[in-house]
Amino acid sequence: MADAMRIRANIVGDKVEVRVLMSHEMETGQRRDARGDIVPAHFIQNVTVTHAGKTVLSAQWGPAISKNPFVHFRFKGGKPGEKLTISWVDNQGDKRTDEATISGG
Amino acid sequence: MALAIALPCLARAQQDTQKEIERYRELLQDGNPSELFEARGAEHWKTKRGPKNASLERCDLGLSAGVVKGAYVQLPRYFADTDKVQDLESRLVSCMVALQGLSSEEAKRRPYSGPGQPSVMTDLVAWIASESRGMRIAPPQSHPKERLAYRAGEKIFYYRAGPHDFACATCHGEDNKRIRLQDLPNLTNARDAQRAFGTWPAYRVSQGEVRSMQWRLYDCFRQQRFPELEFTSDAAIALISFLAKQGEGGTFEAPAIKR
Amino acid sequence: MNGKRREVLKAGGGAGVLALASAAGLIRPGEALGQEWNKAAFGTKSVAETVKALGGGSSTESKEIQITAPDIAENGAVVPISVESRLARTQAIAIMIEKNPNTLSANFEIPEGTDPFVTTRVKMGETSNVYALVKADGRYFHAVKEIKVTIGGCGG
Amino acid sequence: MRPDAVAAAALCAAMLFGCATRASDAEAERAALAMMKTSFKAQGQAGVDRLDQDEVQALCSRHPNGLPGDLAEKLEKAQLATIRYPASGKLMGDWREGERIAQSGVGKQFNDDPSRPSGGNCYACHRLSSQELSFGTIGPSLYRFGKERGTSDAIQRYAYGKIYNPEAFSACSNMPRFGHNGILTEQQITHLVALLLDPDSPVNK
Repeated sequence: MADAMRIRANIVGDKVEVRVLMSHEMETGQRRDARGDIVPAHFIQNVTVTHAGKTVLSAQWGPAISKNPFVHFRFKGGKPGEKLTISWVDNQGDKRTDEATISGG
Repeated sequence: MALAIALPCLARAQQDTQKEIERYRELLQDGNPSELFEARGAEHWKTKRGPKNASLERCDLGLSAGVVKGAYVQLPRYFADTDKVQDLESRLVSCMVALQGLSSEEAKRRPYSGPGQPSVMTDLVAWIASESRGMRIAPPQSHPKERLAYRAGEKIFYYRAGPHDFACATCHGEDNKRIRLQDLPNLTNARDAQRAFGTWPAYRVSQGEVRSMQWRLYDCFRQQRFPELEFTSDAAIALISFLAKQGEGGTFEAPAIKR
Repeated sequence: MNGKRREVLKAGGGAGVLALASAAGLIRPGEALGQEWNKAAFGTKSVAETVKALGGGSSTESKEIQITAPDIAENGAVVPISVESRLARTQAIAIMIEKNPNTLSANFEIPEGTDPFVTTRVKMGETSNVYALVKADGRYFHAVKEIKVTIGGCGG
Repeated sequence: MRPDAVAAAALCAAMLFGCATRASDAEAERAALAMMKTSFKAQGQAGVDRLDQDEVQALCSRHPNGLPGDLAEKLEKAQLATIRYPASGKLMGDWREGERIAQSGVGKQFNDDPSRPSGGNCYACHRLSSQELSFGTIGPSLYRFGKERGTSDAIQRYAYGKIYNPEAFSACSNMPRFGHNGILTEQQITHLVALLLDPDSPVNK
């Protein structure tokens, strides 16, 4: 199973600043291994961030997102102590969902 | 006359390149994937493993059994139980052998991570190093073997050999030099050495992996056209002893994020 | 679970199949993601093609879109990019790299209440123009910036 | 621990016994050599014999702050005698080939394919073509090298000789002895001479 994401969600002003790191190879399908064989493409395709039952960000990615992806965005309406849920699914069907608690400013 | 005009322009172009590279480095600081490695390392420390089904929680990294906070910045150091000067990785190997019952070969099987192949050793190093963030680099030099390791490391630093005549000092012995666009720390100058020692281990974006000081030396010697530096070998520990002492007094800021 | 998920994706019938899977309890609510991955868009090889595949006819250059990125990347494997839009009713932000094997890197849907701003990191095979494509009020706008990718290190 | 490592450790311990506080320079050097013997292993094309130093390497390692004048002069003279110029007498090749060689950093590393030609990796240390932003500063800028010096036989011979064996001109130079140590072929060096001197080379634009 994939490693847990590292999520930081902090209140800054009236917004929640979200920074997330995901553990993923993001293989392009063009790299060759030491034996010269093509390493099959393996990359996150869909990312969804929800807060209080509402999607606050959704993304579709190709293999050109860097290994161990990083995303930073911000949204309105979150309060300290509330939960934020982030999910990803990759092209091989692997997936991961993690939760974080919004911390005060 | 044409030259007189051209030269300031060239100088400006070079400054702009440097400035943009600096900006690139700053923009990376916002999120360091080393955190992902550190989180795994903290788990490995507590995980029972090996024939003795034991964790590393009683491993003595120099400050007494189980103390991780601040251990990295006081390594390498002399350990009486092994009668050797050890850096973090060689000490972890000793602990894996003594506490977990692994053979030394098993403990050293995957010293460095690769694509899709995490390394327990690298993860542990990332976490243990992170537990010294913000502290002063202070390797002990009270034991004669610690002093000898430093002096031998210095000799290795200046040792030229191989088809390219390279020594560590070829690239790291003068101020304000760079290779391609990468600044080269002058490891004979305290300020550069403090910064260099204080930013390894590091997440290398070019490789997508955390790399340790052992790896740094292994790969420097590869590019020096030397044969392969063996993981946790005496020469590696001596060189790390030299570098740690050169960096003494600097603030430890690793694992960092680098090109 | 992974095996099941793969089957669902293979069935690939879009929203209908996902709704069915959800009803059958294969995917708990909240796990199912917004929408199908836009395979056509991620296979495109030019900026114009990508705009079409994302549903736009054409796009207009706009000064209301700001790309923050270094002019020179020390390494192409990780190029930090931020895009901020000041266009009213920004709905989506896409990042396109002209000279990559496939143009589209990412497409972020920005719901109401979320700032029209996103930062991520992309791979660049070589020096290229990077486009930020913004969908605002149903129309498409873009900004462009060249990012130079340099060779680095000891070279081996 | 391997038996030879144990032996080395024992050796270090024995040496320490005789020195109460500070290891002497000779002791440190002996310890370093003993450690190096047990710390490297042959890999790919790089055998452990690469750790054996020739006279230049040994002298320069012992004098990190530069050789005393008389030693430097002697070393340069001996190294000058090693330079072999191409039998054809033609020292200027193709600057386009030269640019490729100057960009390439492969060759002689233990993970390199020995059947492929080595590069010179000149940009790692020198500025050459103004088009290449990514250049190092370990060596001097060579931008406009030919424009400022012309293409006389003398400058061609100097450029060729300097790449072939820089120790002949500057003792303990940081620059590899590309010809003398068999990193680059005669022909490759002539391409680099062209990169430096040819008026059409981007170095002189």
